[in-house]
Amino acid sequence: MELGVVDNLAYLTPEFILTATLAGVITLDLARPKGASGAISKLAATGIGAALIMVLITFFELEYRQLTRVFLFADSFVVDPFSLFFKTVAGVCSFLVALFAARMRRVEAHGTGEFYSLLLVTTIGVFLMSSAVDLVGLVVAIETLSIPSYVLAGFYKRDRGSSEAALKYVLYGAVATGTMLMGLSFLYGLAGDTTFAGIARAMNSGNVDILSLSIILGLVLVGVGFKISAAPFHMWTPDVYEGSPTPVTAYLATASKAAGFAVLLRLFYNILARPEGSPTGQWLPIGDAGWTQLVAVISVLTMTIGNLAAYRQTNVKRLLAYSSIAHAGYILLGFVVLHGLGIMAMLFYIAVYVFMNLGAFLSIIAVSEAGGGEEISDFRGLGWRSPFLGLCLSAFLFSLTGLPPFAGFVGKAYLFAALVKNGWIWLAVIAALNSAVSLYYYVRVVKAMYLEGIPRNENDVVPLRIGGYFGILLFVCLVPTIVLGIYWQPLQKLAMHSSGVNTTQGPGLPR
Amino acid sequence: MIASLEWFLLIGAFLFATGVYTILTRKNAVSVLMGVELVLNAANINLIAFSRFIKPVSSIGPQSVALPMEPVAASGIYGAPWIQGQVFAAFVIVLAAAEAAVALGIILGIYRGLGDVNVDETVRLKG
Amino acid sequence: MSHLLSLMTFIPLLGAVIILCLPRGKHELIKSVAACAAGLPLFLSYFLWKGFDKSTPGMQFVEQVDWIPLFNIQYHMAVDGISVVMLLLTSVISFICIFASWEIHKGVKGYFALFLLLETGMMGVFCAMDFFLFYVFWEIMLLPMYFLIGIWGGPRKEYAAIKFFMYTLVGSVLMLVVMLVFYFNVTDPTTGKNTFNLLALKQQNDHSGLLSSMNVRYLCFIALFIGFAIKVPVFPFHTWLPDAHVEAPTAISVVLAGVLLKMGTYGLFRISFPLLPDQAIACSVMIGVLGAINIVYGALCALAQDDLKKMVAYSSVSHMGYCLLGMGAMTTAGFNGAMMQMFTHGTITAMLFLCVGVIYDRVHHRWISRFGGLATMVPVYTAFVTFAFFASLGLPGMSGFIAEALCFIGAWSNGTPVFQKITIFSTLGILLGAAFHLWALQRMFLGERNKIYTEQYHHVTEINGREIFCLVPLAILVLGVGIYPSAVLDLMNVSLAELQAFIQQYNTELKP
Amino acid sequence: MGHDHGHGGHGHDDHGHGSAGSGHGHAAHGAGHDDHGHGGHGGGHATHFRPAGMSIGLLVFLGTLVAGGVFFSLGHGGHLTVGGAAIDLNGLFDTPWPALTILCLPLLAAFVQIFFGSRLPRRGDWVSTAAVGAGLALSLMMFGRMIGIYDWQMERTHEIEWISLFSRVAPGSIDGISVRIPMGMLIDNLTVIMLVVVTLVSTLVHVFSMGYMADDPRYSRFFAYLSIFTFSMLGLILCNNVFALYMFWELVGLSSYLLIGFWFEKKSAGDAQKKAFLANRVGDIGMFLGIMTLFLMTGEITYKGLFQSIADGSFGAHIGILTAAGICLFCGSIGKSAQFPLHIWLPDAMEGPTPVSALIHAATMVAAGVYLVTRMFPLFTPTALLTIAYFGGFTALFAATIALCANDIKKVLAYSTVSQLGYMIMGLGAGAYMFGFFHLWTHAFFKACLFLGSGSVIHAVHTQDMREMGGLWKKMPITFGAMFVSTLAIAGVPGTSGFASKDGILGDLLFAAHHQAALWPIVIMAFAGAGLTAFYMFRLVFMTFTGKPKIQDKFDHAHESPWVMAAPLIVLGGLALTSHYAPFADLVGPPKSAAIEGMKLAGVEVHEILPHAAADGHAAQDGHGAETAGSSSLALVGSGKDAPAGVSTRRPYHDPLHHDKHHSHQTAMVFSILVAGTGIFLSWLTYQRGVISAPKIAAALPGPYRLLVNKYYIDEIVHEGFVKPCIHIARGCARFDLKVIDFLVNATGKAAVAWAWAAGLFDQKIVDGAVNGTADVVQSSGAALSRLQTGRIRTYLAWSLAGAFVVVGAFHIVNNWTQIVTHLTKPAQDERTK
Repeated sequence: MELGVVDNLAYLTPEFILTATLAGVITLDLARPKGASGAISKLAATGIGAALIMVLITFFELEYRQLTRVFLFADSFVVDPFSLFFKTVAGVCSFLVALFAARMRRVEAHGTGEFYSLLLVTTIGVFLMSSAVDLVGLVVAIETLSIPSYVLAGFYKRDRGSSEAALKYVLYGAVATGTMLMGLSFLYGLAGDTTFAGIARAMNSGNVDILSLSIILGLVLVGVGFKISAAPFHMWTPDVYEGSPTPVTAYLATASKAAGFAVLLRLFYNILARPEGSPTGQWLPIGDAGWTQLVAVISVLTMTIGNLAAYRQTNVKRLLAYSSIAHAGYILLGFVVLHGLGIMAMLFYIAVYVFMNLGAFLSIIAVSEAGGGEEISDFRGLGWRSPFLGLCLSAFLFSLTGLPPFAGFVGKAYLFAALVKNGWIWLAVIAALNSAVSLYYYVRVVKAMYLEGIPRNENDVVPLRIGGYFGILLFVCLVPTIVLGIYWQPLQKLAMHSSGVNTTQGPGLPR
Repeated sequence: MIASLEWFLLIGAFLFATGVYTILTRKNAVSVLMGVELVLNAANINLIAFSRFIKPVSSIGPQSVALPMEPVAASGIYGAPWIQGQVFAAFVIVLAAAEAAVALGIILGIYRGLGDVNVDETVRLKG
Repeated sequence: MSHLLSLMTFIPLLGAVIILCLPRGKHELIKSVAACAAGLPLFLSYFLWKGFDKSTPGMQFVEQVDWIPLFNIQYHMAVDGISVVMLLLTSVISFICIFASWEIHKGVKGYFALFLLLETGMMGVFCAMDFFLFYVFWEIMLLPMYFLIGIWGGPRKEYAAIKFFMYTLVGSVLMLVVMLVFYFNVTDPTTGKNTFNLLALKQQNDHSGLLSSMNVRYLCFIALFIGFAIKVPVFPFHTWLPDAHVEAPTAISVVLAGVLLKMGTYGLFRISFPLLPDQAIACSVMIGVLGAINIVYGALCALAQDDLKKMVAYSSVSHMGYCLLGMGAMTTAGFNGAMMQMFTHGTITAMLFLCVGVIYDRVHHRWISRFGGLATMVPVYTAFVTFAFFASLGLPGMSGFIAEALCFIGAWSNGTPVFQKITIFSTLGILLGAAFHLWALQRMFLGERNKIYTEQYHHVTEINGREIFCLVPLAILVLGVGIYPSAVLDLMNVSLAELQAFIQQYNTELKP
Repeated sequence: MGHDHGHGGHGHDDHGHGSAGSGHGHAAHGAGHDDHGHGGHGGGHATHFRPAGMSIGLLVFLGTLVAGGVFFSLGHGGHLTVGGAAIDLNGLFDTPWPALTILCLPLLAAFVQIFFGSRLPRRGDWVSTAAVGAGLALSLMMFGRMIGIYDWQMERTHEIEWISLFSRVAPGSIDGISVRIPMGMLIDNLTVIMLVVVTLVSTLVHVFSMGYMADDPRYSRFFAYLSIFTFSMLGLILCNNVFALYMFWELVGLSSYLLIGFWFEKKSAGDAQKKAFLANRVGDIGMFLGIMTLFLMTGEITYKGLFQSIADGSFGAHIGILTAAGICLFCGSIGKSAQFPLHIWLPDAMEGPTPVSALIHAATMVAAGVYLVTRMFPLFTPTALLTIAYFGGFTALFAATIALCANDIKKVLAYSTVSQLGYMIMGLGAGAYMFGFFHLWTHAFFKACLFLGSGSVIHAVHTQDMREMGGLWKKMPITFGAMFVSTLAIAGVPGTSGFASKDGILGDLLFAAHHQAALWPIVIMAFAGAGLTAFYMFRLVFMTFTGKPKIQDKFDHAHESPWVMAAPLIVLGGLALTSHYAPFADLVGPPKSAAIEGMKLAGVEVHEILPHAAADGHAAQDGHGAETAGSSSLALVGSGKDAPAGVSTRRPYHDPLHHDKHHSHQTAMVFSILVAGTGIFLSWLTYQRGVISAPKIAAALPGPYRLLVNKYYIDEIVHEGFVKPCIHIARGCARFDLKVIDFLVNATGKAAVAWAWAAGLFDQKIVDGAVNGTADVVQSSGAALSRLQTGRIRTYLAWSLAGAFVVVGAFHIVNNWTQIVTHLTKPAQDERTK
């Protein structure tokens, strides 16, 4: 095997750009400790933007060269549409979060440089996670994401909530990672290889011992479940989401979660399943092991717990935390079906989820920057005081509920479609009912905004000005939330194109 | 008696169990962190043990791993399969250190704020 | 290809967008724009009516373009006899409601924008011939409805709004699942692809895949039925209705009762029956029984109400029962009766709610027992209420009678003993319907003035021109259709006959 | 065309005619009586006419008769010459327009009155009156034409498509018609006679109301309602199918409702109108079911089609269904004609203005039930007819007993109406088809007269209680005269119209009873009822008009009513004496029982021999049998249409059983004169001479007396037994709806949640806390979840590690499930294989 085909390194340009930006940010921060925050945030955002553009260019590059995928570092990383899709998603998240944070006074007060350098590292971590196809690379990538996010969670150093969130996050994360490592060690022992391709070869070659597999599955799920906050590994989520700085929460709920799903898909669809024929068709579990039922149960638990617990919440961030738990449950639905359509639906949903969820968090940021709070009661009459914000937040929340004509509906429809296609009707019904009852708590926010605190007179309204900057950002989130609910063909095409998760099977292996 | 794989695995399992026990029973955040280290080291022991006894064969199962190794073609960046485990372990050690450093930093922050690092006291965020 | 249906559907949406761009304070301008945006579809509906070919059950005014080819979702709008009636009704009711809302002062801009959005949704539901498109329109209605009840409603508006929203959403997500089941298990014979095209879904004689199982088909029917039953609303799912009606502002009650309730029965006609004819036959008794329960139970509940609006709301429950009775009968007369009832109830109940709104606007309460002797004070208003009440209790010469009679004839001519029992039981509704209307009429308008609540009489003024303007077209419709019902029946008759014949193919116990 | 001419003639002189008050429809022809109109009343109502003796009354009556005669003879002649052009008056029947004009003029008048009434001069009373007067003129012309044609099978149908629903045998097939409901008119002798009854009484009541209602603030509204009623009633008579019949049936109910509650400020009026409508609805439900059954079995909705189809055996051997359908239809009559047990509304309906009582609740609308039975006669099976006869007979006696003890003058008349309607229905049920209908005709006039007379009395003394009247004959001779004559008629004194018709019924009844023993109880009831009628009617006359005034003050202020009120009384009183000269026997003829035809066709044995059943066989052998025999099977719907227009083919009906019946009629005459005489005599003894003391009898029989005074407690029974429980059930339902259904539906969600959390996590508080609403339930489970979310990181970790453990175990079980199941079920499988 050749090490370091320099040619192929070009496919890692986005990561390089991020690294370079990271260096730049640190330098800038060190050079001008005070007053450089504007420049730092601009630099970071530009860097992430450039990386995003490079990701897209890479997409076209692959397409142009008619390559299915490119392996790097001797099979331990891969650049393929699947990873590029997640990189795009993560890039968008980081970019938007970077822009959110740029105007936040509290972030500035706690050190812009630190924030952005940590953000950049996590982004690199996410990028690597989506590309990793080797256990070692995977663990390194996960930690690259995790460790800075622990710090980010506690970024408001004097803030007790933030510190507590960080402590919980780090302890939970450490235990989860440790447990997962334990599982991965068994996997290595079972398969005798750390590359996914190798493991898959071993898995496909004969009888799989169910006990070993179940231990591995159990342990690995702790780690991955922690990342995507699936029940019963979700419990850190509300606390950490509530305590962390809002941009960080937004980031954790979107990019970090997306990365978790990338890993889940990559790991399970490579080593525990193989496509029956075409990867866009039916998949089979290795050794006919019924792990899908298990994941189905987890998925039901996750969405139900998320939805039920959200009912009582009074803090919008915490409410959205539970909502993000529920959404992890929904996304897992696509994972259960072992079908190309399911993968497509997951990717599709993750893409739209990012926009609507970021939009929701951004609305919270906008409100608190304009002097509001994070409790639902602080949102009373907001729709009248700031019509645009109210409109946007309502749209995001209804999209999260899954109502047409918003993108969230289409995403859910595809997830359900994947279920129905493969005969998981009961699961589809449960999920559908879950999404219906989830309306109740989303609507509580909307209710507070519009149905409460209605001004007697139109002149009595005390306007809440969120400013043009946040307005534009909100609009940026709003556009895809609505447009993708009306015409989503391109995104579906992209998701289908990117659903080639398996790197060990199928046509078009590069070497 | 030649130490077979099972022994190493048992030690690993024991370490893991100890770690978990520590994590679940200790109130002190630092102690919990130490439990985590135990867990990580249990994984390390497994990795090293597997890399010693591994035999990549077509059929995998408990009976096959105890057989003497046969060299096979290296398939990853970290070299031959028996090397991979060790490399993995090395990475884990490094990551554990980094993690511990960050965790300790955070715990320190908490200590500064609360004057205590009792994990049962950090319950402001709940419900 | 004519774009009439698209125009009718999206002109209100355009109006809503224009209103959103107008400055907040210009109330008159906003209202005028709204009136135009609702009036244009009404104007266009004339051409729809004129251009509609009554002699064929086929689809007309078809617009069919690919929307999401990857999932074979189409923008497919068309009308047949079943939908054209509903479409006409919608355009009339919506237009009237704009004027019924003229006195809204709070958040005028939002109100009218949402209302027009609602109209788009309603129109779309009746035009859509693609299941997915249908579903989208179906759900689009919910959002504006929630806000319209929730912001402009009565004291318990928040509760009512969310109850409406939740109930309907639970019903519709079940429909979503069934829709997907159909998509994946039926292929369009012409293209060989999976399809959402309702016409193609209908054409399957033997189902494949999951749908080949009787149980799955049964469950699908039940799920669809629950979805539609909540909207109708059918007996145990009806509890959202009194709350929503009571709390909603007048115009919204009118739309809710006049158009939205019909979507449930329309859905049964458009989706449940054609797609699952064998299950429709199998469940026909269930539908009939539920219809009978609706009729009698709704009327009994109405009898006990002291809140006029709640009484009218329960009368809707009762009246929609006639639809179910007619549908369950699976006869042409029953189908025609059910559709007729949908149309006439739309007009009559609109009148009723408008009348309730008139008195509520003046005295700000609706307790029947607190009134008395209004007839001497406000004779014209009394005349309108009496007219509406008699129309509602099914007086011959008004459209309600024709509908009820056809439903009964349809149910009776089903011929099975069980349906005869159901019908006999349902006829109680005729009596109870008369009872609660007349009793309310007596308590409110006749007799002497209330001795305790004398203060209110200072506020009682005669019905004004705008209100009369809203009521008169409806009254003319009620009377006109009552005298010449074929004007409506002929529109839908052939389509319903075709549908009935289609369903009866699957009747294994067909009488020789 | 002839009717145009007649109508036009009225149009010009509307005003004069309306206020003249000297009868109906004569004004245009200037018979010399309209001087009262313009001279006396053109300016207003204040001027009262002073009574000038019976001679003037006679003059009025004769004048009216002449005026009516003009129209009558116009029609009778067969053609009319206008400006040299001869107009064939067969067009009266051969085209729909005359009948449509009669029907629509009142409707038009109603619209005019509702929208412009109060703005018109004289508040528009002339609009309504002219409309119905024109109708009367046309009706009389038709009546004349009918006599001119003199064919008992005369019949014309005009119909248009109204509703026709297609159905298809298979998708895409050719449309067939499944439900066809035409709208049309059937004009035969029955119709024409009813037209005359309705328009005549209606016109007179309109005129009467001009005086009676003069001071009412809602004067124009009253006339509008009257017009609506007239329209509905005419529609009921003219229509040619049961569906339309039902529609107009309900519409007359509406007008009755509106008019009973005309003085709605009174609570009792409001109660009464509601009661009337609802009681009628009860009957209507039965009627509707009957219609539907007939429609289902025959697929026909027109009278003709129905009878034809039944005669052709569409019911086959299902005679029980036909009987049931007939009885169901009769339910409509029970409601509308106030038969026991739905009679309760009619006495209460007296809350309405008295002209209304006369028009609607005595002469016309309540007779609609009788008309229904007459019209539908061919489809009643013998069993159904027997049932009908029993209902009628019982009601006749039952209502008469209540009338004995009533003191309210209008209530007495109301119960008398119920009783008389019972007679008619009993007669029809017993097969006295012609006489039953004949009694409708005679009764309409004398009962209208009695009511208008009572109105006149009430107008004079301002009370309805007979105990406060007395000796009024001196003050109001015209009223007294008219009422007395009518009382003679109703009591069945020979020579009066009432005698003719009632005796006819009794005679036929007696004849039928000879053939069918089950009718004997009815015979007894009928004769007992006749005696009671004579008694209580004379009681009314004696208490009101003779003897000493009970309250002097009221007596002193009493006065004869103005001419507009008196004239109708005179006309009706005259008719009470003369109306039986109409050639009913020749023109109404017998019905042919389609039911029995059908039964014979189906081979069902007909046990009961009823007169009409015997008659139908003879009908064909009658002199004109040639035509009938040629047509398919039904005499009623037979060949009348075939007769060439304009050619007078006189075909009177000759009852083939005439001689057989003769004996029965003679017996009946003797008996009826006897019982009537006894009744009158006892009444005279009691109320005039005071020989018998009514209070003493009452005291001697406290139980029966209380029973009668309280009208057998039927109202109470209905209220306690039906109305109250219904309201209780309704309240129960409403509460149920509010509490239980809402909760149950929501509890489904709750159950799901409870189930999910049953394993150790279920919190008792969920049960306690969840009272109402999914929201609450879900919130409670949310609370349970929140309690799990302790904030303690160690708990979280424990959960997650436990989760991992469960995953391992579950995975293991899931994947070995097949093995486990096989293991567990192995014995069973082994057994099966064995």
